[in-house]
Parts: sequence; structure tokens; C-alpha cells
Amino acid sequence: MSIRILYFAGLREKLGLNEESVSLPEGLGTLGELKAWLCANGREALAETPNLRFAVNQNMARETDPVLDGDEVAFFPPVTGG
Amino acid sequence: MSIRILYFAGLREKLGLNEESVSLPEGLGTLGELKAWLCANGREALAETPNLRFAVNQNMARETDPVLDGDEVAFFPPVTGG
Amino acid sequence: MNTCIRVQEADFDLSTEVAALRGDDACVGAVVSFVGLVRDTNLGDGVSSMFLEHYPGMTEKALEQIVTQAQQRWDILGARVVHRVGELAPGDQIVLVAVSSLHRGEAFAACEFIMDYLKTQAPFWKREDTPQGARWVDARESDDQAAQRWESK
Amino acid sequence: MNTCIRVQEADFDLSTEVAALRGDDACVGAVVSFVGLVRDTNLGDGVSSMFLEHYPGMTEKALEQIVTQAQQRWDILGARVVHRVGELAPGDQIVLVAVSSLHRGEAFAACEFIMDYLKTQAPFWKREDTPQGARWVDARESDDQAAQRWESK
Repeated sequence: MSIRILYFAGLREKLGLNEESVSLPEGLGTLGELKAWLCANGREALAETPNLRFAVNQNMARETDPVLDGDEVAFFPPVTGG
Repeated sequence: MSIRILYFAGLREKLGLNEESVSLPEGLGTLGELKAWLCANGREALAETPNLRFAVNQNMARETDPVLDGDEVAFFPPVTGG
Repeated sequence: MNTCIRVQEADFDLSTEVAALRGDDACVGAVVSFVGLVRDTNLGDGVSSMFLEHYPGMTEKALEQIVTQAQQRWDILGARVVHRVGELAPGDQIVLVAVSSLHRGEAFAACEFIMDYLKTQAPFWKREDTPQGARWVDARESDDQAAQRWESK
Repeated sequence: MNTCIRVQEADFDLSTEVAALRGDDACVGAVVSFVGLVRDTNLGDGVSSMFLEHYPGMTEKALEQIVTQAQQRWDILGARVVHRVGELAPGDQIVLVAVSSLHRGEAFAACEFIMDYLKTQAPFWKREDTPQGARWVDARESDDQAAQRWESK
């Protein structure tokens, strides 16, 4: 399964990475599982970000929401605009 | 006791009068009594104005508030600005 | 407190008023403003023009008291009220209330409070010209309710 | 509904935006607008400049969803959101939310609702430059609370 992943703000800076495309092993069903897999594969900053937020295909999502092949997933700290 | 009286909006038009100075008999203590005296002396429109409002010396006042010699008293319908 | 209260026949410009409210105070993080406008219809009738009467002297005093109450209730940096009087046409601006503060919650509350109290406490009266003739606008029950909300808070 | 949502580097003019929001609709009786500004101090430190990052694509979508929710909840005639991104300096305008309606209550509520949701749902992030270096601004607990208020209403 292939996923496009975007990182923003402090998390982007910590990772030194705006975005990446990853091929994931079978059996990764949720955003939480994707996050855990990324943490175990060099993206520890995800675990160190308090109140990490998720978006799937540009909609806010939760840790328990599913990830599907071809999705655009974004990880970022709580938003602070306005 | 001498009082300056102002009328506004629909009440001013009904009376055909912006303002007047009246010399009042002794014993008129409150705005309500002043209103009753005026009604009995040709200013019936005061009684016909629903929810009549009062101001004494340019502060909103109530029917039970006192009237003193030299006061500026205003009668008007509920305000509708803004 | 940067306070300004004006009653005038002339129109006003929103950006200019907000710039004056802010001044050069870089503490200001939020400005909430309200503009009230003459509508071309009221209670089902067309309104071709409007006349705004007021009680000179008391008007300014009442507005100052309302702004002072807002300052006492909320942590605001400035407030500005401009109210027009005289002849107005549909689409014309009638009133501006603008409030500045560090954070938005205070500015929203104080701006709405000032408008709600202005509507019930400041001596302005509207007369509308309609095809049925001129009529003085009646006070709205909902305006009294809006002002009363703040008393229980 | 006269809706406009823009994310841009350029500054905006409040009067121009409100005029566009009103258009030539003489039904509009009330316009409430909010302007958020860069403050020169935050959490006790001087702020010399600010950078606003966003998530292109999602930002516009999130703002549209927030405005749609506001329309569903209140009887409003128009809404306009302009949010700046990129480098900003103290005193600069960051965001405008303006809402028009027949009567003021709806415009006040919808404008504050849109701002509260923007603060917690729209993907913008602020980085401040201070004498201690650059830092990403932390989300404020009070912003979550402000947004949650609307859920019980």
C-alpha cells in the first residue's frame, strides 16, 4: 500500500522533511498504526509531538480512522492560525 | 418649581412641541406625578404613548424617580437607534 | 483606554476608524467591529429613506456610560462608537461600534454588549419613509431581551 | 450566500472587504467583522516577526466547511474569510472574518463561531522570531474551550 505523507510546522522542521511517499506493509489499518510504524522507522519526532494531529485527504482525522492505499496523510502539531 | 421639559420622536410630533418650561404647583414629587399633571393640562399624548420613557438631567429615569426645581426632564418613546 | 464617541451626520469609513482605534499600539491582537446599515425593507414595507433623531447631550453621555460599563466588565484596550443622525438612505451606514483587545473573546463580548445597550439605552429614534407614509420605528422586544441577557452574566 | 474565502500573502483592506461582502444587497442590516493582528509581545517575549505556514488545499477546504457550518446554524446573508500566510511583522493584519445578516445577533454569533473554529480546525501554524530565537507558537487551551462552547449550544 502506497501513501503520501506530509509534515508541517515544528514537526516538519524536526524531521527535516516536508513530505514523503511510503510503501507500507500489509496490515496497517489505522492512522495510529501508521504513526507507530513511522516512529519505528526513523520518524521518532512523531512520538515526541504533543497532541499530534492527523488529516486524511485534507480532512481532520483521528488516530482510529482508517488509512487506504493512495491516501494523502498529514501529521502536524495543533493548529495556531488566526 | 420650574422645570424644563423636552419631547422627542413620535411624541414630539403628536404634541407639536420640542420643549417647554413649566412652573409646577407644589407637591409634585415624582416623574409619574409630573406626567399625570401634564396629561391633565393638555398633554394627553403622554398617556397615549406606549412604554413612555423618562430622562432627568440626561440620565434614564423611572416613573418613581424625584423631580427637583431646575431639572431638565425628557419624555420619549422607547429608543430605536443603532 | 483609547475611547472615541461621536454623533454626526457625516458618513464614516470602517478602515479609517479601526486604524484610529488601534493607533500605534502593537499590543492589540483583536479588533471586532459592528456596522449597522439602513435596509430597504422593514416589516414588509419598502423603505425609501430614514431620519434619525437624537437627544443632543444625553446621547453622548449615554454612549460614554455604556462604553465605561464595557471597560469595567472586560479587559479591552479601546472602544469607538460613531452614530449617524439626520437623513439616511437604504444601504447607508448608521452606526459603528469597534472594540480592540489582546485576545478576541473580550472584543467580541464588549462589542456586542455595547450594541445591545446602545439599542435600548441611547436616545436615538428612527423614522422611516414608506409608500404608506412616514412612521416612527417601534422598539423591538428582541432588543430588550438582548440587553437583558447581560444582566444575568 | 455571498461567500469568499482567500489565503494570501498580500494585506487586505477592511472597508474594501466589507463592501464586497455587502455587494448591492440592501437587505443587509448588520455586518460584524473580526481582524486578528500580529502583537509585538507574546508570553513575555518581544516578537520581531512572524511566519505563517499552512497546508495548501486543506486550508481552503477547512475554511469552507467552517463557513458552511455557520450558514447551517444561523440565518446569515454572507461570509468572508481572508487569512494571510508568509512573513508578517508586529501590527500586521493576519486574518479577517466578516459576516452579514439581517439583524445583528446572527452576525455576531456566526463571526465568533467561524473564528473559534478557524483557530482549532484550519491548518495554519505560527512561528515567532524572538530575541531567544524562533519558536513555533503552542496551541492555547482557551482556543479549544472557545470552540467547544458551540458544541453544547
